Amino acid sequence: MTASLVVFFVLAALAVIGAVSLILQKHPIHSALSLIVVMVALAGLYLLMGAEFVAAVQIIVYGGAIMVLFVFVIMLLNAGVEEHTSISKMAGAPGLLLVVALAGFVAATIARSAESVQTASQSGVMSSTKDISNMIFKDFVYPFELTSFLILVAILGATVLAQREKN
Amino acid sequence: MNSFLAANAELLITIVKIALLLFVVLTVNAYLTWFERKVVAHMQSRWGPHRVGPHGLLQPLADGVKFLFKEDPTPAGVDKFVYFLAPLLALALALTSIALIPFGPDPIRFFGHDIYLGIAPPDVNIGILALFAVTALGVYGVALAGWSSNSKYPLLGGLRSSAQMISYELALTMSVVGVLLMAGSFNLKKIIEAQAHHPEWGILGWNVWPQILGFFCFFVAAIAETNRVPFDLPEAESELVAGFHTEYASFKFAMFFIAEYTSMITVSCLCSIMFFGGWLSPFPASWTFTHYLPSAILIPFGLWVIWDGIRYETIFGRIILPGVGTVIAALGAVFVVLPGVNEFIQGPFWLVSKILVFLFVYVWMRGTLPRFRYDQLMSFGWKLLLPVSIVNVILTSFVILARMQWGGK
Amino acid sequence: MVPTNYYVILSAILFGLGVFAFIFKRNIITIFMSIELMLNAVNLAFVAFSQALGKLDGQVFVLFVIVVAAAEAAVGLGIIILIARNRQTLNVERVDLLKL
Amino acid sequence: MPTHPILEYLWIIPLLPLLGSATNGFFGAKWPNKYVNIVAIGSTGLSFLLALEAVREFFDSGQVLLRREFFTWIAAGNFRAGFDLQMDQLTVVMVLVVTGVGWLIHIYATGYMAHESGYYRFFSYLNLFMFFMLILVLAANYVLLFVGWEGVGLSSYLLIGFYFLKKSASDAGKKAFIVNRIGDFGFMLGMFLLFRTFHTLDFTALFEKAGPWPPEAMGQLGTFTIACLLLFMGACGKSAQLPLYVWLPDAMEGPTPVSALIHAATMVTAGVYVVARSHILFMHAPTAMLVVAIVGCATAFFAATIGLVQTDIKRVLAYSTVSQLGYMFLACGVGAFSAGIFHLMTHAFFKALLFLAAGSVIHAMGGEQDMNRMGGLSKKIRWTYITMLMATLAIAGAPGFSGFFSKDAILLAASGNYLLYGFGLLTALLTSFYMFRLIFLTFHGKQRFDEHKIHVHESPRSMLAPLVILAVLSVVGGWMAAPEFWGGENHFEKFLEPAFANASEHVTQIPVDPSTRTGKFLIAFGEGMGSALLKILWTYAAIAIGVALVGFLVAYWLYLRRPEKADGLAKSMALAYRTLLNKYYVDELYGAVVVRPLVWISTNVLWKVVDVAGIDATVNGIAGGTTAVGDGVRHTQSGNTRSYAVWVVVGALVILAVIFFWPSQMKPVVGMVR
Repeated sequence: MTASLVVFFVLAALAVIGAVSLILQKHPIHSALSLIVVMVALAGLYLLMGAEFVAAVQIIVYGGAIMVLFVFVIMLLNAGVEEHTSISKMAGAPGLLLVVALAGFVAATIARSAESVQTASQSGVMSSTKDISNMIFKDFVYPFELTSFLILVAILGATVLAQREKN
Repeated sequence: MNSFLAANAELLITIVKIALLLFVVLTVNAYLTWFERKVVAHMQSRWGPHRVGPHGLLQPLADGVKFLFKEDPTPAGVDKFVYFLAPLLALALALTSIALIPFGPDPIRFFGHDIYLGIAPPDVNIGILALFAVTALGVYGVALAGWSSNSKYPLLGGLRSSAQMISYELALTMSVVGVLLMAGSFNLKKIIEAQAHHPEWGILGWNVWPQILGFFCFFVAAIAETNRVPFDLPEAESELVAGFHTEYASFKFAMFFIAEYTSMITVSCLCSIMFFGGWLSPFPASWTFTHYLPSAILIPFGLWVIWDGIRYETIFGRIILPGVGTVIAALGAVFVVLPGVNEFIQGPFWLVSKILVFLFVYVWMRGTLPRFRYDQLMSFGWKLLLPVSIVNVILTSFVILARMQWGGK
Repeated sequence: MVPTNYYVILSAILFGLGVFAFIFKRNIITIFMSIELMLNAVNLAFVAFSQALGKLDGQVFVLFVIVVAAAEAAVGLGIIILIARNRQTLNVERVDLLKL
Repeated sequence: MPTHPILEYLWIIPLLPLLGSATNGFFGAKWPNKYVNIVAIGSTGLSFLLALEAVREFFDSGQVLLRREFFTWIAAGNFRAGFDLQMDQLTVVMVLVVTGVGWLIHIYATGYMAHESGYYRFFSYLNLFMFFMLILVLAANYVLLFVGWEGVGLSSYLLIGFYFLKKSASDAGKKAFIVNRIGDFGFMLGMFLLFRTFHTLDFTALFEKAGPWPPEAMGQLGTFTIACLLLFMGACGKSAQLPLYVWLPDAMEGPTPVSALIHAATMVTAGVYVVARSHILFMHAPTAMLVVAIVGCATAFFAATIGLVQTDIKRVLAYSTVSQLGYMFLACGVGAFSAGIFHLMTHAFFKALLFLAAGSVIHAMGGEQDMNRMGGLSKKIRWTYITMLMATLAIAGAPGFSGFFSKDAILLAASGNYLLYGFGLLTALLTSFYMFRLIFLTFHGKQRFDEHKIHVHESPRSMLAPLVILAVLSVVGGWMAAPEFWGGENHFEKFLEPAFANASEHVTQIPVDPSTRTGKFLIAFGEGMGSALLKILWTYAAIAIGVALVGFLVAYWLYLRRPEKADGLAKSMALAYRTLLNKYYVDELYGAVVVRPLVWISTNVLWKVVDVAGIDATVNGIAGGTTAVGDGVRHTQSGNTRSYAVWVVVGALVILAVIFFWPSQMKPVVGMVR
């Protein structure tokens, strides 16, 4: 039970609790807050794994931008407590069943696949930002450029959606 | 007992540091308000606070007391949890961000422990990123406060602040990239050392000169991030009563207050570290005599304080001020006599003085500039600040590339 | 060190919770958040594996995922605002005309 | 600069007409006729000059066969079909005939078509034809030759149907195309067989391989025989031999220059050319040779008989063309390839001339084609008359004229077989008869048309000039192959010697053995002249001349002296007359035997069963099935996002299940991780 394990369990618990509360909360803002908790916890986990840069980006982009956007929208639309309809039949008992099955499968599959790397798990490389940037701008330069294009498109799309059609 | 000490020395030291920092920051905050009011007052040719204590020096204390003892009503229909969470969040994040700032290059040896000035060790790999991460979260305090208090003005204030912060965060981050490129690291210490690359250049080696554009963008964006004039729309008195903290009273309000001033300090620190060489002296390294500058400033100042104090007939004036004066003067004297201490004090001295300058600029701007209109704010952020900072990044990278190509070595 | 398994199982749990939320929440915004949650879970797995294998690809992927998530959030929230404007509701079950 | 520029760039000769065709086709519509003329005549004329230059260089180079590979067109496995052109004596003849006559006819056409709409279209087609024809004759392998072959078929179709608004014209075009398809089918089969046997379709390589093989025995159906018969089938289609001749008479629906160029001078002789080109193969297949000879002879006679009674001036010429082609095949069939080619050339001259003259007549008569409404034109259109008379004498085989020599050579070659020889003579008689009948009906006797309605006028120079040139050619053209005993010597044959290296002995051999009775008789007949051979030759010539004379006299007697007798004759032999008039009812026969069954099958089997019940049913069935499935699945599209979400989960579940239960030795997931 090393210190890192303790930290891990604390953070993991935080994340899971956050996720659960995301589901249980009735008001979107609370859900958003719990999601933020999850993200911060994940960032902590990344730090624990030595992925500093990813951790920082996780908080800056997810916590600092995306979730702010969510909160902003919620405030803008003044979203109230979510109403509890159940029109869809699929999303009832069968949905629940399926979800459980899916979670089981995911867990099983990933676990099985993880067995193979468990041994390698000790190679804790402190990933320097330099290496990551090297990768992005050398090996992954074309995907990177593509993402830039994607973002441009997203901006345009958002703009088009946002502006009210003039009549 | 001793063994316990030995075992958790690091922990203890950290805790002590935190307490110390907390105290310092809070005091500084308190006196920052005094400073602000004074300066603005003089700019508007008023006296400012001068009733409580000499030069109104006890005003902050009074305010603090007032904050603590005021009634704290919770409006009806607020979202309790968030309502309480928001100020805490704001304060906590502000303090965290300042905790990440190194105040001096080299540690104090203390019972075999290296104790750095500042809570985090100065060379965190992703120092600046971590700072940004924390400041990025800062927006929640305001936004949530605005939303949770379940009332029009705060909601508007919250909306504004969140929008404003998202918009200006981009510019903020982009404007720093230039500096990062030049330093080749996120590490604050490295960034500062990069500015001391030519020890003889002194002030000319700082980042402001090559990164003047970046500095401009950064400073403006930073002011916006801290919701200060001329970007204080979230709390625009004339439109939104008091913006996001309209519904807050007494100590919760104080938290917001402190948070704001703390982040001001943080920003000043960042400015001086990023662009003004942090703890570097503006003079060439060879001018060793400049190392006596601190004492040269402190001793006269202390003497002046003594002299100023004894003119008063109040107890405070008679006793305390001279006391403080002697302490200050003594400090100056100590530096002179103990060169080791003197050397050690150089960094913090310069850093603090730079910070003070920036704080003054803050106040100065508040005294002079009118508030932006909301659309102006947005278009300024998106159409001027962001492009300029991006251009800055591009230019910088080109220059660096050119140096790599033809600059040799 | 923490065994990779732990991280991976955690990410699986988070993912499952995300799916659950995705199905059983009615508020569009919340559903959107649950998508983000799933993405995060996947990211966790990525980073875990990359750390386990001592390769950085995983982290790079994570960065890409984050970028994509940002773009997606921008557009998606735009759509949500539009829906809220035209339908005066955020309940997905009330938005089933397959058109704005 | 190569020593033989044109030979190095042989492709330019066919290319020029193609360019002309393209230019006219694309831009001609807007242009005045003048420009179109310049382009069309210019391109063909230029290629004619280039051809001359090429021939000069060819002789200069003194090679027997000259082959140029320009680029590989198809390369599949060991099969190579290149854009290879070759030049040998045979090609020389053909190229000169095609370009020369073609050029003249182009010039003629500028006058003839002057008032037609679609002028540019006509010349575009005509140039296109020139291009393909040149490809055909220059090709150095069967594939490229086949390209030209099909190309001329296409352009012939286009030109026959030039007046496509006239139903008869378009029908004739279709008929020509379809009938040719049948022949081409055989031709392709022949090519395939050849490739299968010799693994190449290049002339040189193929013939080199084929040469050493032993000839097949008479009556043996070996590879050579079958291949040759198949090729000959194609030749039948293209050269209008029995039983595929039916399209040629109808092809007269096209403008007269077309009839002259394509359906008399050049294209229809392509069959003969092919047979001559692959003579080596034919030499190996006596059976095929015999078939060729018989078919040629039969066609010659058959068409001639039909020609006797036709009243449409162009149709008479059409049938005469068929029968003359028959002669050529007869020649090839008996191995006298050079004679066949010789006749091909002379025929190109005088038959083109005849058609052009006929065109001139029609032009003069304002579109009238029925000879019964003509007569007495000789004074009005003197030039046309004279030139046409020359052509008639030539084709009828008047001594000294080109036709005489060529036909004589053929008959001489055929004289080995009494039957062929007899029918050949008979055909010659008929030929001279119907030709003079044509002349008399058209130019002599009293006018059978209304002066005031039809203003008869001589044609413009542009039309007369080619007539004169061709007339000269058809008069003197024969002398280049005048047999020894005519003082001259057979240059032509000598010239073609290398091309028909191993076929020549057939021609030069003594046609009949003096020891036999006929031999004796012949020798007796030709008393008092040189050697036995000469006597015999003389005799044959005399017989030919006599036959031609008889034909002339009969025609004279029937159509000038006692015109009523002709009708009386027709009445007295009504049945025969009607049969001939209706061309032996061949078209009707084909209609009954081939066309009707085909139509029936197409309607009742292919359409009602295969198409409706088979294809349509399948297609509709698929569509219907899709619709049904869609109906079933539609209900999942509730528009409720949460349901969709569940479906997404289902999909994910499936994928995961696949991954999970994957055969463990593969373990895709682990593979991914490692």
